[in-house]
Amino acid sequence: DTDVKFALDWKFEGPSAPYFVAIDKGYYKAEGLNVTVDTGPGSVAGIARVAAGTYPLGFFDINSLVKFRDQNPDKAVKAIMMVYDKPPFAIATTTKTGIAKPKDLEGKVLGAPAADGAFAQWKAFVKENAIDDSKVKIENIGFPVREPMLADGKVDAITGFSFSMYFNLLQRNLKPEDIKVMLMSDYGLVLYGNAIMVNPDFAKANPKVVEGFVRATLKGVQDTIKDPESAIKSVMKRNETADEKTELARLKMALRDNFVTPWVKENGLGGVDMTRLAKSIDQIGITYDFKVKPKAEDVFTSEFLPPAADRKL
Amino acid sequence: MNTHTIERLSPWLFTIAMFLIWEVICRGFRVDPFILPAPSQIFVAMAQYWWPLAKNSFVTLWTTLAGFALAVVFGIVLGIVVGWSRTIYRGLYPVMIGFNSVPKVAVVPILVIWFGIGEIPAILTAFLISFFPIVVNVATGLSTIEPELEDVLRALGAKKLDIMLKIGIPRTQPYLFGSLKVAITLAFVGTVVSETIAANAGLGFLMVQAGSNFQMPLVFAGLLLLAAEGIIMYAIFAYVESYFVGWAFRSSMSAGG
Amino acid sequence: MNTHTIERLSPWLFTIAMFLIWEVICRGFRVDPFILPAPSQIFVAMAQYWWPLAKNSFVTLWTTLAGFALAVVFGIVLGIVVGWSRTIYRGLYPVMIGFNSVPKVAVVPILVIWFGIGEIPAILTAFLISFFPIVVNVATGLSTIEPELEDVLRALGAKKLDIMLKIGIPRTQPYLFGSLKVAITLAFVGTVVSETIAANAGLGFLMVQAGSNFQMPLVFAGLLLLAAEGIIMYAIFAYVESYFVGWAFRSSMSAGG
Amino acid sequence: MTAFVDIDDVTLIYKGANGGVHALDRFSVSIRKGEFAAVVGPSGCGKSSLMKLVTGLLPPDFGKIAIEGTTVHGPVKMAGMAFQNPNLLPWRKVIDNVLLPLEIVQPHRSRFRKEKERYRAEAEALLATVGLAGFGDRFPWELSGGMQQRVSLCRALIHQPALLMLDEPFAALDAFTREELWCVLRDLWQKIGFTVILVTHDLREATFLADKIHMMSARPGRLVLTKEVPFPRPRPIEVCFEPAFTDIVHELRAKIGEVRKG
Amino acid sequence: MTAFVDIDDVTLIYKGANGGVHALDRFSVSIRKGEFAAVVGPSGCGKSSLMKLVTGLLPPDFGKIAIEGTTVHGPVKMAGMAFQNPNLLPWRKVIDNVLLPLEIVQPHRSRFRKEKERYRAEAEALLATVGLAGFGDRFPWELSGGMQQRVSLCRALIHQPALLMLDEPFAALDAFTREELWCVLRDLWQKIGFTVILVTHDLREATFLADKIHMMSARPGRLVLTKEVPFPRPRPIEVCFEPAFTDIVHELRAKIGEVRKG
Ligand SMILES: Nc1ncnc2c1ncn2[C@@H]1O[C@H](COP(=O)(O)OP(=O)(O)OP(=O)(O)O)[C@@H](O)[C@H]1O
Ligand SMILES: Nc1ncnc2c1ncn2[C@@H]1O[C@H](COP(=O)(O)OP(=O)(O)OP(=O)(O)O)[C@@H](O)[C@H]1O
Ligand SMILES: [Mg+2]
Ligand SMILES: [Mg+2]
Repeated sequence: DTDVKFALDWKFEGPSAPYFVAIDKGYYKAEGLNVTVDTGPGSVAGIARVAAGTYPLGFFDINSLVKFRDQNPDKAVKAIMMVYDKPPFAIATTTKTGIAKPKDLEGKVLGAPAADGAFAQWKAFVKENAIDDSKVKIENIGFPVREPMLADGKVDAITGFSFSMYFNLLQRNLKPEDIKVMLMSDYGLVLYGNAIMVNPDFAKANPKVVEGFVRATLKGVQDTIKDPESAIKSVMKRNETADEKTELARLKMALRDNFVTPWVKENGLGGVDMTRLAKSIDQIGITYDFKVKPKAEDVFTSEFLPPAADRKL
Repeated sequence: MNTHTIERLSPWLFTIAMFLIWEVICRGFRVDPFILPAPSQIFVAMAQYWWPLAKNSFVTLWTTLAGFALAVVFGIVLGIVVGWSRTIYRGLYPVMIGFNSVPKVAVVPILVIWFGIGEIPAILTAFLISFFPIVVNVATGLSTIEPELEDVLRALGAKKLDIMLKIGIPRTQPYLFGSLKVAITLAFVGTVVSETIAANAGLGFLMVQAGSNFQMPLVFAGLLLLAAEGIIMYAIFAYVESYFVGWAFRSSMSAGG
Repeated sequence: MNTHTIERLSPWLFTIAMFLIWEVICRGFRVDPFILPAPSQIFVAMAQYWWPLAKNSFVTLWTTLAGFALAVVFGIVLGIVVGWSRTIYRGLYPVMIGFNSVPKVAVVPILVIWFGIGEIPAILTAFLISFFPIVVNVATGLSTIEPELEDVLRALGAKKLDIMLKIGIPRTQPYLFGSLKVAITLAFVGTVVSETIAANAGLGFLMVQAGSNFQMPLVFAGLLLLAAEGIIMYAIFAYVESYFVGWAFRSSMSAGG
Repeated sequence: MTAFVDIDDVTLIYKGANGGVHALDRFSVSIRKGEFAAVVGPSGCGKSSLMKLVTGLLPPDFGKIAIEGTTVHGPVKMAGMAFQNPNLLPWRKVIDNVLLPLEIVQPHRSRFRKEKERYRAEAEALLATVGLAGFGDRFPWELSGGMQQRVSLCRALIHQPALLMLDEPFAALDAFTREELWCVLRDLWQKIGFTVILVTHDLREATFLADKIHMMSARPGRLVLTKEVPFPRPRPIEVCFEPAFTDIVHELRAKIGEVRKG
Repeated sequence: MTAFVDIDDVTLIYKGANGGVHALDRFSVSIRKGEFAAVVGPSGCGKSSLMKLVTGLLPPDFGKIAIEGTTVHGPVKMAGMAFQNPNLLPWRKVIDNVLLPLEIVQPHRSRFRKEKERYRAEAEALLATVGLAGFGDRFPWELSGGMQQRVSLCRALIHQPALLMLDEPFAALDAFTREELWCVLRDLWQKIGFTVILVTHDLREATFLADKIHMMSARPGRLVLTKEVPFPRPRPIEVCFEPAFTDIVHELRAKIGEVRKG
């Protein structure tokens, strides 16, 4: 068997179920792969690790990849399979702040970790929703204090991943009906979310391995979508301290919002619409000054995807 | 209860008092358990997750000790080198200060690229973060040797290295042990920092995972275990120290002996 | 070129040598710039972003100094208290070791909740992270007072505090300065850690922002500035130290003077 | 008249990892106010220990010590002590070492800041009387052994203590400097009238300066002899050449010789 | 016969923040191999400095020092030195302090590990000759001043150096212990035949032990007199009571008195 190290962007949580399902059900094995999955410290550091070859394959935010490619045009890391057709980037708030739509953020305080992937899209969000961002006070608050500060009313809204913030807020004894999560994708953002990425040298040297990995992962995703309840068991085996109910709910939320979008239902898993991807790169340009703007083909290739028929739900 | 008993019990009394105050503050001021859980909640989490905690504590402990051992050896050698030559002292010190002013989080990614994730970056981070206090105290000890004592050896035709080993190091031992106490705490910090970024085990790993699920009592359980490991190491040093440097704690005011 | 000139130039020579080696490694091994940018790239970034770098450096500098000043005062006082009573020594030391084994990242959220984001948590983090080495060296100095010297004061009917101030502190000065060098580097680390979590300014804030845009040369420019600030503080101490503790560096081997 | 210093049946045993050392054994001596007492005895017999007991730096294991009728518990405040080693503080200049007692002892302590200049002048003058004029601004380690010992003597004298304890204060000095300082000490004592306990190995020194000489046996130190010195005061240095003086010295010498063997 | 130690026109000036101290001025003395030389002079005249010059611990500002014909640059290896202060290492037991030279000086150094037991026995025996039997396992600070000085003497002797430098080695001892050690030293010297330079304030000590006595003036130290001591060897301690002995002592004494004033 070929050993393959696969890096996640974050810890072992509900949405990481597909890979563990693929392991536990022997899908990787069937492709002749011996896959090990590692946690990660976020997309930024993770992409660097894939680019440096520490990991041949990883699961990271494609928007970060766009920036990485812009800063390092000679490092041809590419996404090969889209997983989050819609990104989990969101703005969370509580009902008592009275914020119901993006425009309501004016005059309020927004708490955002400087390194947050969702906050990175803030300016695009502002533009799409015609918010006067001079009226929004932004505070850099780190991840550990983000939800507590919202719950304490020290900030009125926070940016982050929908399925992190929502459950963290629940944990803080907020009731589901008190929490409002606005997915940025629902408010004009055309961005994609996390995708599987590959180190270019590895891909060139082992195209079969990469193809096999994608195939098996797709089966894992399909199984997870079909049966989240049993899929979550594979996560729980690997995270002894997690709470199964929470993780299952988190997974279901991710499946609903990020995995299984209308576009995916129609076109199948794993692929992208290259025009939308190109548009999303333009949208990143709102928040970020490109040196040499990468093209859609620079960040995504479908060459390792199985035929569309195999990718249907 | 005589003074001696009070002295023997005082670490326990202080610790218990601290936990009590902590509990009272948490309850009295209704501190949000997501900010600072009360000790009682932490102990519950500890009981509930004792196995993952134990397993990961052990990983953190041994990686820290490995890094710390490196730091001790390297710190003493570098201290001697720095104490050896004024040119090296003056040249190397600023560089070391600069390096140490930089948070080691910035160094971990580099280590990860070179050594992969896991124990090695943790060991190296623990080492990199903890050698400096040792160097400083050894070098200070060497450069403040009383010339009177130095002359005793020089008059015998002793080489500089002899003087360092026979006088410099022994007389600075109390401070060397002091620096070890500082260094071991830093080593733990280094390991944990590295584990939060790049590991699949260890208390740092466990705490980020728990933190990302907002299981704050579990995070604090990890912190307490970390503290406990630091204290155990300290107890070991204190024992070794009392054996080696009793001569220095002759003062009636001595708190060390 | 005589020894004295070499000595005077050695900090510069070492620094330049370090940068050269770094540059050569980066080029020779084709180290990816997103892992470890070469100094030349860093200097380009520094020139390009000099204004935000300068602005944020200043914020970091003053918050660090504020935290450090607190740490010095508190560290010396606590060192005296710990040196004062064996009971306190034995009781407090383990608690302090435990506290210091815990990464301060874990404490910042608590500070943020209580004090809001901005400079105060940064100052407090710098303080919390840096007082311990000072306590250790002051306490060690006090408990290793030679009884012969102590007797000189006791025979005059001096109070314990007199003995501490007239003998304990002066004779431990070289080590006190040593601990300040360790403490200032930790204070910088503390400030930056706090800034990455909760601040709208400072080098820590700037570096996270740059990091999330993959601008590694800018991140490293921040790190270099941090190092530079540490070195400037060290230079100030070294100057003050040579004034205060010349008496201790009498040895022919002394590298301190 | 009651005793100023009353050492009553004192026993001192040092505890050590390698067995105790019996330093003093049922030692009793009493010293009048204003008396000049000398203590002589073989090396290691417990003279320095006795000094520490009297100033309260050490507690006796048995017996008790009283000064002016009050039992000594812990360091007494009226004493000035010159230790066997100079024990100068290396981070202080010579003059600051001499001034140290004034920074501690009342009433000087509270005046010290204000009257620093006057005190400095006093200290300089005192240094000059022991032949160290102009050395005030040096550090102790820039001085020779004998010079350090003289600084230490100045430090014991500067605050004009009621009880002066001198532990071999002239051991590192040549014969002439020594005799000069005998006279300095004699004159000071005559003028101010403090009580002195002087430990010495120099029997001529003891005989010239003291009113009474107490001789100790080898360890454990016991009192074996108290010799009253009959010469009238003030004593000129020439008294040393009188036959009666030499007789006393020889008598003491013979006695020590006996004691050491026994 | 050529000189073993040749001190040739040596000047030493200590630099200091508060002006230099002119310690030695054009000092010349030469000492034969196997000679027992004594150096006397007033306190602070530069005797200890001279010792440091000879052992190479200090470089002279002018003039030169040669041992066995080779000019001294830096510490010499054949010397054993007892400093004016005992300078014992407080972290080492007495016996380990005495053994220190054997851990440094060849050929003992390379043998030390293997023959530790033998060396220890030797050290214990040496301690016993100075009256410190049974004190080997104590720490230096558990000893009295005179006892420490004796340990320091043992440390200077243990490796049987060709050149023995003694800086007031008996200053802290009582008359009897002192005389006993005179004899110990005399016998050792007679047996082994090393060269000795002894600094002392005790003129009787110098006269009893030395072949030649060199007298120095007050600072800056100059050579003012070299006195040959005529008594034949071996000298019994009774020589001290001969009139000729007393005459020499008195002559030296008178000379010092002159020199000090001048
Ligand atoms: N701190 C100590 N711990 C243990 N034993 C000690 C201590 N100080 C002194 N002694 C022992 O007590 C005895 C008496 O010591 P002390 O210093 O009083 O002698 P001394 O009469 O002053 O001798 P010297 O004339 O040599 O100075 C010695 O045998 C010594 O070993
Ligand atoms: N390290 C030093 N720095 C500056 N001056 C010094 C130093 N050591 C000695 N001196 C000065 O040199 C002179 C001679 O000192 P030295 O110690 O040689 O005298 P000595 O003859 O041994 O006196 P004593 O009999 O008092 O020991 C003294 O005046 C002293 O002040
Ligand atoms: Mg004594
Ligand atoms: Mg001398």
